[in-house]
Amino acid sequence: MSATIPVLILAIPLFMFIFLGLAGKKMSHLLAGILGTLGMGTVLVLAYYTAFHYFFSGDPAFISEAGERLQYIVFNQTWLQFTDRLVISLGFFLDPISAMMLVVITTISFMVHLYSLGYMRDHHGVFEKGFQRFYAFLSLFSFSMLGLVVATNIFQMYIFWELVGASSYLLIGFYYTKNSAVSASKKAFIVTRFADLGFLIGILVLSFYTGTFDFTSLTSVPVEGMANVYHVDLSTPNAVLGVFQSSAAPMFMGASVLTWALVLIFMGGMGKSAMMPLHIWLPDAMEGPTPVSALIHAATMVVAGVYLVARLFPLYLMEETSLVIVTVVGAITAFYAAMVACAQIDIKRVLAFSTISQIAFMMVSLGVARPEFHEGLGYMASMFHLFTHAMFKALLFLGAGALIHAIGSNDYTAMHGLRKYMPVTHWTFLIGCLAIAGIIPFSGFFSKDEILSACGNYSPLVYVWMSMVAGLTAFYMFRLYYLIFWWKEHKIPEGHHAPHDQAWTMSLPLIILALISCVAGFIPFGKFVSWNGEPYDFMAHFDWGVASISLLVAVLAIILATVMYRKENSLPEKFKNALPALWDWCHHRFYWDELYMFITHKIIFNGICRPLAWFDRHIIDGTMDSFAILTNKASELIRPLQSGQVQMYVWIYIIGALLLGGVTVLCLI
Amino acid sequence: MFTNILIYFVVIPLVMLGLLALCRDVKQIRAVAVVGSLGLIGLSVYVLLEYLGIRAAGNEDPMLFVDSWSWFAPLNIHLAVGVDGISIAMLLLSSIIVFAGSFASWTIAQPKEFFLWLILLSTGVFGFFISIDLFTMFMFYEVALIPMYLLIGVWGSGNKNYSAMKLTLMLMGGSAFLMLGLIGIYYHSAPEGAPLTWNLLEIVDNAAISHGWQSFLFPMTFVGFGVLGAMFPFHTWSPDGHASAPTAVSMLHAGVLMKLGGYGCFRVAIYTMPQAAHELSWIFLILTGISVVYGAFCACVKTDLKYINAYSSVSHCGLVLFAILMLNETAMTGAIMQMLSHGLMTALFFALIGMIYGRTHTREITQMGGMMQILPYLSVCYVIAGMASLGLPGLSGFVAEMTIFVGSFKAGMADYLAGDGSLRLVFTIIACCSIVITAVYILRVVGKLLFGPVYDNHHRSLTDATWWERLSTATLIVCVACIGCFPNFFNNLINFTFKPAIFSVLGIN
Amino acid sequence: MEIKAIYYLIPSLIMFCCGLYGFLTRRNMIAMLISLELMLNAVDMNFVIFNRFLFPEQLEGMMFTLFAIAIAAAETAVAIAIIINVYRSVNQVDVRTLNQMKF
Amino acid sequence: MDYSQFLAMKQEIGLLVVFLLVFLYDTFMPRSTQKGLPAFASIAMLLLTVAGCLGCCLCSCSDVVAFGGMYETSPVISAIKNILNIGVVIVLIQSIKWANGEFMTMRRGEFYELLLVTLFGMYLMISARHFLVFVIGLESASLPLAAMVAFDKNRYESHEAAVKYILTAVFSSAIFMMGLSFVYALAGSLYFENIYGALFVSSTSTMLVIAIAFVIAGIGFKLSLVPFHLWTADVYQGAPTSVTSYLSVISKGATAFAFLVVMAQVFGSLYAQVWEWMLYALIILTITVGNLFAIRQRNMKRFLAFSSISQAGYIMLGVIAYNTLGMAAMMFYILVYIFSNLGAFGVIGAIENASGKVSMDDYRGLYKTNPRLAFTMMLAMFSLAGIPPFAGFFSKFFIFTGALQGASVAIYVLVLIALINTIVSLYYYLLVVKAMFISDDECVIAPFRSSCSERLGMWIALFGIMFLGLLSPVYDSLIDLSSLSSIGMYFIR
Repeated sequence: MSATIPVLILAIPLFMFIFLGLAGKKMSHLLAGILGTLGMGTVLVLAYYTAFHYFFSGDPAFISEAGERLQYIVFNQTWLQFTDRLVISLGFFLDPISAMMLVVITTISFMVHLYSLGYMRDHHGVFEKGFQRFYAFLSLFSFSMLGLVVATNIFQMYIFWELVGASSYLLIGFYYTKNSAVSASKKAFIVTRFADLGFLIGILVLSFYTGTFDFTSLTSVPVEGMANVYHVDLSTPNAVLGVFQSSAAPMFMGASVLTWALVLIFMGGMGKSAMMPLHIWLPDAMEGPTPVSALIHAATMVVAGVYLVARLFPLYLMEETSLVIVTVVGAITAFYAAMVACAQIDIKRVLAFSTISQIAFMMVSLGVARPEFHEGLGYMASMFHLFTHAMFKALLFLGAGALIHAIGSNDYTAMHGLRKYMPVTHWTFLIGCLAIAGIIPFSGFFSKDEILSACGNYSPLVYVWMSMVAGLTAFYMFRLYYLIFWWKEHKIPEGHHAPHDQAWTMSLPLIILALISCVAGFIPFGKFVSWNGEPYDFMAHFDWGVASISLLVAVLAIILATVMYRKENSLPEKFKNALPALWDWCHHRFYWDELYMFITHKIIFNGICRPLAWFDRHIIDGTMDSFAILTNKASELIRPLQSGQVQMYVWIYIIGALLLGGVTVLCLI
Repeated sequence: MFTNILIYFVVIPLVMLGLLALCRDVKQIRAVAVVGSLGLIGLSVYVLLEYLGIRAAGNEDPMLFVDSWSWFAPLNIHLAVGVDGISIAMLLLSSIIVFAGSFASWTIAQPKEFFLWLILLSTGVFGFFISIDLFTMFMFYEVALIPMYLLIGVWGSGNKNYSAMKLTLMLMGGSAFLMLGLIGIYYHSAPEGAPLTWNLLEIVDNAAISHGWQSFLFPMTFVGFGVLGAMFPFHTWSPDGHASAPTAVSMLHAGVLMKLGGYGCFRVAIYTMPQAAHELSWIFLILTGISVVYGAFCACVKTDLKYINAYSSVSHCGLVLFAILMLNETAMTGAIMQMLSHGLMTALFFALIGMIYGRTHTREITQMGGMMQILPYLSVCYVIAGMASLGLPGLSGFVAEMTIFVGSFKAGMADYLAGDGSLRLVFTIIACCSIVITAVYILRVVGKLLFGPVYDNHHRSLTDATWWERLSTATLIVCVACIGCFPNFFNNLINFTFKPAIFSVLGIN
Repeated sequence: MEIKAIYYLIPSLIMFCCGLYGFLTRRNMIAMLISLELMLNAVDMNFVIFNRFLFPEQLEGMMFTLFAIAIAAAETAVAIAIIINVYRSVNQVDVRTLNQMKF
Repeated sequence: MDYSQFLAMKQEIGLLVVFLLVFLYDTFMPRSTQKGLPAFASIAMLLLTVAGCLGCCLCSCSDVVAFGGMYETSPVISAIKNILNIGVVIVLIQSIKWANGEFMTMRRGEFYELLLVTLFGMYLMISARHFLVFVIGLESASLPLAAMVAFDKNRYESHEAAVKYILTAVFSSAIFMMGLSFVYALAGSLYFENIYGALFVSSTSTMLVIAIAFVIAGIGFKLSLVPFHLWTADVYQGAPTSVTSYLSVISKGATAFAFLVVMAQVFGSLYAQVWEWMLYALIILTITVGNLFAIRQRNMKRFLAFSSISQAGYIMLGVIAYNTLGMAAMMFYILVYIFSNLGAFGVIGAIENASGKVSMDDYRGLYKTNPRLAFTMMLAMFSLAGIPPFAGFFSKFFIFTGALQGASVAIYVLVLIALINTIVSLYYYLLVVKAMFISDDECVIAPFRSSCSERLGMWIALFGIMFLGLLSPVYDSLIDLSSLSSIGMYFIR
């Protein structure tokens, strides 16, 4: 296919960013917003066109006779050439997952653009300060995210990886006069930066051995069987497999360098996808405007980590260890986040932790994916869950945004019983909850079920663990739902008029996303996405046993939530008092932030930086100054020589002359 | 003599000096400064194009526009000029920064004297970059050093006497070692019987410096230039110096002068004494590796904007020397790009700091806050500069650092696999860590200075950038973005032309 | 017994040392000048002795001595003049008081 | 005897003629025209210099030995004499204003006569090939100076300086001649070449070493090498500024060259065994101690005294180099040093004449009141400190290059020490610049217009500072001369 459309997909948001960034101040708020939205709309259309073209055109470039979907590089422009082999190029990479991501990103992004037209103004319709800047940043983010998913090589991915980090920094810190927002943005950037350090080193290791950044060379799909599951196209001088199995690749601390590379790269993913222990930035990131949270911190950027692992999945397959690590990290994170989500007051925090937990689901399912189980069901499942989760989590966030916009507070304590006042929000939010809880027939059910069965294939332990997490998910979501919409009558503070549904710009996205969440489950996802491109009908692997069990768990959890939170009662209190420690730990997110504070401030800042600075000023600089001081001292010392007494002068003269002679004599004889 | 284009890099500043001496009022002075620096930019661009043209024609000489006029015949001292991609890059950088600098000092006190010294300084800089004769190189080097004393002393702020004296003396101390090293090189520049020479190319061709002498002269030269490159134990002049220097001088000094160090280390020390470079590089690797993280850590706790940037300069320039010492093509390319990028962005930083200081009369970040609401233009520029310096893709810093890391990691792994110890590898990893620390201190400053509520209500009355300030900063930002977006152009410019040098350096390992 | 050079050299050496000692210890500038004269004369004696005993065939030493005496005279003259000047201005000739300029 | 050999002494004779003219003018011209004397002397000297330079350039006179081998002249020697002449011309021009001061009316002539006589003595010193001539030159170069130091009667410092100078000078000449007597005893002659022939490495004895030490001490006294330097500061401070400048450049330069000649032509064969190490120690001492003292000085003349001490150390590098490069570099250094130092003294003299201020503290903020003077001073300081593009840089660079030619590691160390000392020297030269340019407080020296003679002197000095280095022919010709000279063949290590 021609490169025009892909180029436009990337170019339009970039242009919008520059244009709105430079000229935004000159134009009216509304105009800027509409321009941004229109731009995103165009991108949406183009992206859909591209994706459908890829999936359905049947173009031999995209799908082989065997019917397996192929990787296709639309264009690839050399950007920076290190050596004749090691090249960073910017390109456009089409394969099932990137096409899928195109759809997801553009959809959510467009929804958010639209939504923000309503959200970013107060009740009197006055636009917020920096409205144009907001849209500029949104465009920047969309550009970076799109660039990330269509990366043709791992370094391009890294480049846009950094860019999304930066734009998320800018958007979290959008309310830059609020100190909390500023520090949150700083935290987000630095934590992810730290993770990216691992990513970078991983890339360096990988590229040193393979001599290439290209995904096509690194991960070309296998033709048949396990024998050559991993083979680099022969254009690469030394095939990756060969390299890593050759003795040239040493073991390092008991693991092969490939494992190290993969783990380090996964570290980058952990940072972006807020896996433990690098998750601490995501809850704080909720300081940003809610649409931003919906776009960046629920739907798109945070799944970049999952996307990265999926992208390099064939490499990960080579190293069992790395996949195990992925699984373990994912499983722990999922449980941890779910626990914490049960004890949060701030509704956005609850959603944030549920996001972490859900992404952990995807990670786990990647970790447990093996070609031998249902052609790598887990891979497909995680992509599927990524897709559905993006939709319903965005829905939930936007709903929360609507609530916050109406109430003016993030805490459910200020809400309670809003169902009568805000029906649209109520229903859409409910749909979102059902979807995430995994109730048939909503989208979440299918994707989560796939994941669970993949876990089941892998090991029963993981299966039980993850089902438990699934139950927790259902519980905390409905806890949230009830506490917002039921619990007790909403009391309107005097002077305020009753909360109501927001403008159509805000409601429309909710409705659309709700619809998608309802139907998305029935997409035969396996037809499009599979770990090796061979389409298959996943209903064939649909395990009704697993499905019913997970459904049962979810329902039970929901019932529990209903009992506890539908009507105002003392059960939660009792619960809390029964296990105060548990509540505290969950409420304080297991004190991770405090730990980090301690490490960064006490140890690094006060323990390293300050002493170093002192050392520099006093020791190093002191030495330099001491030279000067010593010189002065010396001149002070020899001052008496110049006593002004002639006879003294002559003494020194004669002694000098005699010494001169005498010493030489001694040396000679 | 005047048929050679390069000589005009010295002629133009000299003419400017003459005109400045004649100037009567500030308007004329500004006119001379602007026209002259524009002329320099034009000249360097012209040379760049010419150069690319000749290279495209398949010319493989190590240097182009080579020309040499005998000066002190008995010592075989020539006024020898010639450029390759690196020098051209440096020339571009210098001319741009001179341009920006003259706008940044638009309303300086005693403009006549100020610009006289400034232009004299840039004469030295340009002369240094075009000359390939060790003597003339050294002469121009020192010409560039001395005006700093008066520029800081007279127009500086704070503890200026101390800083100016310290800076001058430390740099002169460096050049003392340097002079010894250069004369030593001269006396061993040719095999027995052949005429001795100061000419770099001939020295490299002769490759006559015996092994023992190399291991004595290499440290001399490297330290000599390293002092100006703010190498670890010898960097302390830079924080004080920058802190007290006036804006344009900080720009020129951090932007260009510190590059003289890196350039010299590469062009003289490593270029002429590769063997010693190979054997002794480990010492300096440790030192420079330290200065990379050390500078960054120190920057984390400073509260004076200029100190913060001075230390970050220590860190970044340390990275330059670090990469040069990797003795591998990619890393060296990265080093040169880092010189470019650091030159531009640090100049931008100092320009902005100067402009903010000129308004608030304080550089303490604890005394300021919420500038974004008051000085939006300057603040946005500051954010951009910060992003460039913490290596955001699309801006120059990222390209340079990545090139360096890829190259030095390659060198490190090569050593490691060859069983030559893992020093390079370890220090590469350590250097990589600096990108995180950089992020920390940059964001700390940005958060404290620009964001948050307004700290001091008196600041609310401040006015945003004037047109000349906008021009000065915009120029630099555009250049930073250019390098960041089209790195391969510069990469090829440096890399391709610098193969001969690389071969001669790596020829012996 | 015939007379050896050493018999002359020792007195001249003693003279020189006396001169030196006097020059280093006396406070009166005139006395210092006299000590200087002693030293110079010791030098002259040396020349004469060496010429007479070692190289009797030519008279270089003698000639040098003649000139040296003249020079010594000139030096004394100038010195005296200056000392008188000083005396005019500070009314005394103690060398140790002349230490206004020091360090 | 053959009178034609007087033709060898063209320059000496020329100098005598100038001397006689000045003398006659002083004696027989009416009182009213006496004020013209300084100008007259300067012009006469200028003519002599021009003639000398032309003669040096045009007729390539070869080495001539005259008067039974007591006197020698050669292109190098006439070159150094011309260099001295140039310096003298500048000194004379700069001193015109001072010499026309009212209290000079009685002794205006004497000043010039004495000065010319000392110059004549230096000529002899340089051309001497026999120690008798050398001693005569030495004495006639130093005795009249004592009188000149004592010149302004109504300043006490002048007397004290004169006393210190004359006493130490006579003492050192006594030591020097003592050394000579030993040499005579060992060599049996006072002819340089005879001594050179008579002294061998094998014949190194305690007496000889002591003799050499005494000779070095005697000459080192005039060069003010540490530890024979102690008179310098007081004398420079006490003497009238014109005399100080003359002392600091001319007599130093002449003696330095004479020193090289003597060491090479008399003790050349003992270079490595005996006196290289003596000189090595002396150089380190001289440079370091000179610098250390200079740091603390506030009086400009005293300050320059110490700076000139350390400069002497650098000049000696040209001797220890012991090769033609070093010799040429030394001559070039002397030339440049003359210009730089006279530039500085010109400013000091002008300011002293106008306001009587000589303290560095009075120079604070001079740039605000008298920018041109301050600028001249700064360039002089930079040149002395060896900052390009001023001449001082080149002379320093060349002298180091000369010293390092085929040098042992020891010499490398020596040069490194010297280089590190340049930093210290830079420090105190910058102190002056700082006082004039940077310090903000009000200047006590009111703006004034210096007399045209002073300005002329400063312009000449400035010209030298600016262009001597950049114009390579000067240095090249010096190299040619010294490579041709007969002294070159003594340079055997």
